[in-house]
Amino acid sequence: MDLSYGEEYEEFRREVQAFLAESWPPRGDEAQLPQNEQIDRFRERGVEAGYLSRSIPRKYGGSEQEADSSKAAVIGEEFRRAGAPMDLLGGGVSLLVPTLLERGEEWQKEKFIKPTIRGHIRWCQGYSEPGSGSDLASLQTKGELVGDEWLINGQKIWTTGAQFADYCFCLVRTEPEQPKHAGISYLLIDMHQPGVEVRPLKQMTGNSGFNEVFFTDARTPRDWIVGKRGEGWLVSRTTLKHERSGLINVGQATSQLPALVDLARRSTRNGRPAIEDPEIRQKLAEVEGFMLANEYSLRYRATKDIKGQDPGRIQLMAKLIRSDIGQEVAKLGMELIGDDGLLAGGAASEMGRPDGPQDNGAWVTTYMGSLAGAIAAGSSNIQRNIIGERGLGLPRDAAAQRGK
Amino acid sequence: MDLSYGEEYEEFRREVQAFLAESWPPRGDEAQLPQNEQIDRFRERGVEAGYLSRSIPRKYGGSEQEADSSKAAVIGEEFRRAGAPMDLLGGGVSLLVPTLLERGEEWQKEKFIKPTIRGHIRWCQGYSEPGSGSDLASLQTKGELVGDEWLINGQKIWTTGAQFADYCFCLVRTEPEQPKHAGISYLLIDMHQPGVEVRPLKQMTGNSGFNEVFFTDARTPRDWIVGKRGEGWLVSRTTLKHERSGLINVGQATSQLPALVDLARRSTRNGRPAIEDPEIRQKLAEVEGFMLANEYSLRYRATKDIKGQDPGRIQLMAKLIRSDIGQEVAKLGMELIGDDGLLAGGAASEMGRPDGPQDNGAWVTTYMGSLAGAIAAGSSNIQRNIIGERGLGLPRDAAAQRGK
Amino acid sequence: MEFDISEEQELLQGMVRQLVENECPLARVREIFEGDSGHDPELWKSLIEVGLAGTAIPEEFGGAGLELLDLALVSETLGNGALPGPFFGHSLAGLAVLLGGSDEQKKTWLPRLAMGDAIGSVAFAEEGSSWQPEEWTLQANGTLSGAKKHVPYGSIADLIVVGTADGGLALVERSGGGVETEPVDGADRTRRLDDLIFDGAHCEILPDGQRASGRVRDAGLILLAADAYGGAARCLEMAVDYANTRQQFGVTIGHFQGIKHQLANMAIRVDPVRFLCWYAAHAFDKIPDESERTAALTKAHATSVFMQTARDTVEAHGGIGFTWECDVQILFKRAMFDRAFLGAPAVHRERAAVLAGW
Amino acid sequence: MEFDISEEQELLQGMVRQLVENECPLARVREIFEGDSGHDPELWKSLIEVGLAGTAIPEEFGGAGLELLDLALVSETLGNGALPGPFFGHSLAGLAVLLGGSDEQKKTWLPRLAMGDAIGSVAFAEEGSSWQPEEWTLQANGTLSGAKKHVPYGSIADLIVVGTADGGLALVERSGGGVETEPVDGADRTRRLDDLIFDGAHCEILPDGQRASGRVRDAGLILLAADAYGGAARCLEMAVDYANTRQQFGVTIGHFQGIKHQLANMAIRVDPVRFLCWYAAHAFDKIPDESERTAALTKAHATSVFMQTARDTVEAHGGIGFTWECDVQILFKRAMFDRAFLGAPAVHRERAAVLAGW
Repeated sequence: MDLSYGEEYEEFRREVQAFLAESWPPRGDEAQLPQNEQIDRFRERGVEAGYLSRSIPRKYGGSEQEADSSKAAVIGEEFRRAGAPMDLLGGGVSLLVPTLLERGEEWQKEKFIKPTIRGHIRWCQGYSEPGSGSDLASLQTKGELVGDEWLINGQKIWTTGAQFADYCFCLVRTEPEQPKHAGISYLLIDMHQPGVEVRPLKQMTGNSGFNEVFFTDARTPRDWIVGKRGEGWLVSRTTLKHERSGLINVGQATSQLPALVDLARRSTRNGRPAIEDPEIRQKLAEVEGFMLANEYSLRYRATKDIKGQDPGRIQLMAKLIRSDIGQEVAKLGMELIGDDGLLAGGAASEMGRPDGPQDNGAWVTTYMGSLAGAIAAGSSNIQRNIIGERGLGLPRDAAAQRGK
Repeated sequence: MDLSYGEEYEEFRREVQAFLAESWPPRGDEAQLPQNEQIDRFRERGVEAGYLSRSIPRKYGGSEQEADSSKAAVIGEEFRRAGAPMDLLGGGVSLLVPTLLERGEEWQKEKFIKPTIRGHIRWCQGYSEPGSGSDLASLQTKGELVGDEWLINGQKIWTTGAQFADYCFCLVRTEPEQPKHAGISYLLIDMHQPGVEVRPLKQMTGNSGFNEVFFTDARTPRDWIVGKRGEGWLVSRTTLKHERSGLINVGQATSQLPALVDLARRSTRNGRPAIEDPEIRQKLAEVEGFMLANEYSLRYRATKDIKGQDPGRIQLMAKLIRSDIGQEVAKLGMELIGDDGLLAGGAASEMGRPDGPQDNGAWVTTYMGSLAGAIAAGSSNIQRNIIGERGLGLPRDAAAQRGK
Repeated sequence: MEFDISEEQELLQGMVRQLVENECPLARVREIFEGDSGHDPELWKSLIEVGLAGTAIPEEFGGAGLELLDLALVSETLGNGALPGPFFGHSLAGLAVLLGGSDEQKKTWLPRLAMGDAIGSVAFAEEGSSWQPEEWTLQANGTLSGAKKHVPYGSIADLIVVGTADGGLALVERSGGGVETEPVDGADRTRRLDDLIFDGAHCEILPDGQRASGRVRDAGLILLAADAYGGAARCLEMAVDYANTRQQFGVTIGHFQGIKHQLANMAIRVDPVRFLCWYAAHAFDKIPDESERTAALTKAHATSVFMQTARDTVEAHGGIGFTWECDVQILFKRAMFDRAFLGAPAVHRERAAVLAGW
Repeated sequence: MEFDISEEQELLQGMVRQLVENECPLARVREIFEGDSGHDPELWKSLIEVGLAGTAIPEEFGGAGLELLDLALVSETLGNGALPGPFFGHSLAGLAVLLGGSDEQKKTWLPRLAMGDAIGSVAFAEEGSSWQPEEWTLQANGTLSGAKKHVPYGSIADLIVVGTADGGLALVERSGGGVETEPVDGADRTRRLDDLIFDGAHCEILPDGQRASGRVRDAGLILLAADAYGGAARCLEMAVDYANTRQQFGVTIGHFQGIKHQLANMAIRVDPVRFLCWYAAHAFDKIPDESERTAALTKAHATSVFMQTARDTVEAHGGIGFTWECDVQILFKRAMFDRAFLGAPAVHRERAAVLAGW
């Protein structure tokens, strides 16, 4: 147990700091460039220095560094402190690129990886369908090979960022005669074509984060497929060997607490400052207990990653724990804002993570948004099944078995 | 909506009061008799007056009164106030007798009903088996007809009062070649015979309320069967037309509250009287909300019974609601008793109903006992299935379907 | 001993249910929800036509002469349909005039309110979640100057019953001038709110206002509780319908115990609330000693249950439940209103504790 | 950056686990649980033989010279096995002498405690759930007279560290006389308690007692938390085993989502507690600024989770779980001990709030 980074990494930290002192924010002529060009140049340099795109081979635009989560953590801390651009997030970088690296054709890697990690092209993920949520393998979007092109028809939903995306990595049923999982292929589709229509989905908070995507005779070249025909399900589940650079984000699990305490300090409850109310104090300390337990679970997991060891079933639990705690935080926030709980809400993140002092309206948005955590990216019931089956060794559901 | 009984029933109440003033407690010579004889004579008179065993025909020892839950409620209130013996409770009176009335042979009714309702013979219920809890229909105790007798072999469990019982009404598999439900018969068995062994089951509280019963070549006459061979499952589920005289027990659902408030008054929490602690006040008021909602649900249900109308799905919920509230009460009690929560417990009822001021040790027993409510007589999960399927119209479980 | 609603009351509820289904199914609710005013004069007219605007106003003043239990039954049904409009504030304003007004005031206002010639509302809240009569600070000396928050349909109400210092009540005619309204960006777009600023607005004191204000608040608590039960029951129904429709893994998701048990847990919380609301309304009408405390506990309990049920209903619907398109959000936001309006559950649980002498 | 236990610590835990499995499987735990003394000298001897009695006592005094994290890892494993005996109180007594004692006192007592020649215990609680140093009132003036409650194995301990007025600590040798013990009818029969009455018992003040007492309490909180994690993990394991064994409707009940989701909900509460306990112990050893508050939060959290998990485990076992025969009850009652000893969760959450300046 050693919560310091050790001298080796402190030395590395000084290198990173020196690099940043020189490179960000840009100076001189460069400071006059448009912002996206500034970022572009900085990223180029960050890759050269070995700080960005660390897990990507040099020939595809990365810096090809040995996996080292401690270094990644140090980079993260220093880049955040300097306000410097980091590796891009999102499905293109975190899902498609590793998949291409492992399963893609050489030409696919050359064509797509570098512009993706540099942010020159953007992706959306075409998995979920209206009829296929938890039961993803039942998806119905059809792909038919006509000549040298796939002809795609169907509908995707919950497609984050589809309105901005250049391409879609998409699961499509290409072998209708095969059973569920076996009939699916993993296709890459150009979003800028007449056969693709994107409609934003307005959320209960009033914001729009997701979309529906309609494919009507959309086209993509025959070889824009990753893996073989019918292997799409496996391809989409390719074990991600991608470095989890964001993982050791110290304090992440407790990040909502200060805002909650701040809210309690400035709220009144039955005529007294809420922070002095024993019930509020108990609830704050209780939720902090859950947060801390989660925080140290995440640190353990990160350590195991560094060591290349299996952290065990705790890694299956992160999402459910986070969404449960998020709901408790949101309810406690609602409890504290008094009759501002009548308001339509404000500009909080919808995943329920108000990290700083905010106005009370933001807590309303958090109150609704905290439900998204229990729904998006695998509902809580699906999480419980995964934990029960893969974590605790319980048998699969009778009903789910029948579906397979 | 009229929460008074109305003049008709107030008149009836005065009659009951007059009867009680004369009959209980016994006076003169009768007061010198042994207690059970005093009770015996009083019950005889109570039946004559039409106040006891109201749903039982006169020829079987009852008073054969028209069903009237309001009268039953008045009788209950007045008898309780006078401390007079009421109708007996327990499986013999509440389950076996109505079953015999509906499905029994004439000789069975004549032989068993009167001594049962008078308390001269006592029954235990032989349904559950170690391997058959929620899935009762999978029971394995065997009954084989040998000559003029059934030969019974097997084991029953959770048999309340078996150590005091004279007879057992018992579900036994007599038609092994038939599928689950269809192979079961409803037999009456004399407990005073060498083939019957009763072993008490000690509970986690240290008390013993349940037993295991072992049948080893136990015998019962061929015609001590209720209903036909293989009809036992149906017989045991005979719709109970028995008057639910205990149902309108006004204040029953809130009966735990005064003891809890009393406990909060005499406990300290973080240096202040617990009753002044906002968290405790909130929790007390919250649990009272649940209790009151339950209280008025029970009154509605009783009213519907009086009117002979269907109260709807609310009647499926009583047990789960009661056990959920019981657990909350028990936890709140534990929260209040401080380091008396280290103690082994005291003499509370194990179903978690401390109705009066009690010592703190009793709250420990309540804390454990409140779990029994979630387990006994149909676990909470089974209750949720029943509510979901019969109450909300959801389909049966895939897995449970397979079992049938 | 009869703990049940009467046949007349069942007919009343049935009539209201029919009206809601015919005049304002959820598709129409959504149009009003998304509209500017949150008020549909045609819909309001159809409520007036069947006498609902004067449900609890005595017959001598042109009302239906019913009691709070009847009004609560109406509220339950309107809550079940998430009916938009000024019914809630209007009903409370009528009760305030009835319980606190002079004969003159009653004669002037009750027939207009009962007939729907005037829309009524109540202005209770002040800064800092101060909803209770003993918290009011606005001085009424022939005129009013100062602010009130969260007034239902304050911008269209003709008559506003204003809570004043020392727990009194005063009448303000909006047309009399000196009243500015600023719309609140409220979550529940089926019951719009305005903040009010009085600047020398003419007002008339209700002579029995101090005696009436607590009763009007209690009535409000009960009507919100009844609305909450109706809404919670609707949520449950939606969640069950979805579980019986949505297919995953080749079966409707209601086959899965995970969902089934969640729905059962919702049901055992929701169903009993109905009878608690009935009792609270009955106590208001007939058992004055228990009325205030029961109203407080009932509001706290019913609206907490509605809120949690609405959350569970969103979750039971999966992604679609989180969208604007899905009607669950309308109920969810109605739950937010019922929960916070007139004070959140914790406020009323603490009041109930005080009233019990704890 | 390494948030993990070391290889040596894994070996230590493995060794302890092996010892528990060999010397005291649950069948043996039950015998001791049901026995009179709750103490098995043979078992205690086997703990002494591998050095556990002096785990955190420096090598110079004959101990293993390890830190609180190691002691917590031992506690976790003993908690997992519900191991009966005086380990907990004995370990705290050693820490008290180490942190608060004079050189002379350390030289006298630490080797005896480390070697197991003497059993140690702590007497902290006074009437009214008063466990914290600032609540102690017993005066120590060369002798002690007065009562202490809930002293682990008070009737067999040779050395008792007594909390005194103003948060000090004093040593009492039981053989010195003036100490009467009365057994407590405690729920957890794997860790017996006695009430103590001192009547002019000779005592020796620990010179640094006032500085040490809070630290000893914090260590106690962490050891209870670690024990609680171990116990909760065992409960979960029992519940999972039962779900994988018990058949209903033709399949093991683990097939039913109802059960499966309940077990998953248990697991997400239980598993993370392990790492919180590690951190709290590490903070005790290395991060003094965070130590007191983290210990308080960790004790509150871990023991709450254990208690609820024990309840859920009883329920997951159905009727059999409610019987004396079923080993779940042993864990359940151990949870009761961990929860209440040194103060219930609410006490330490309030302390954590104060320590955070809330």
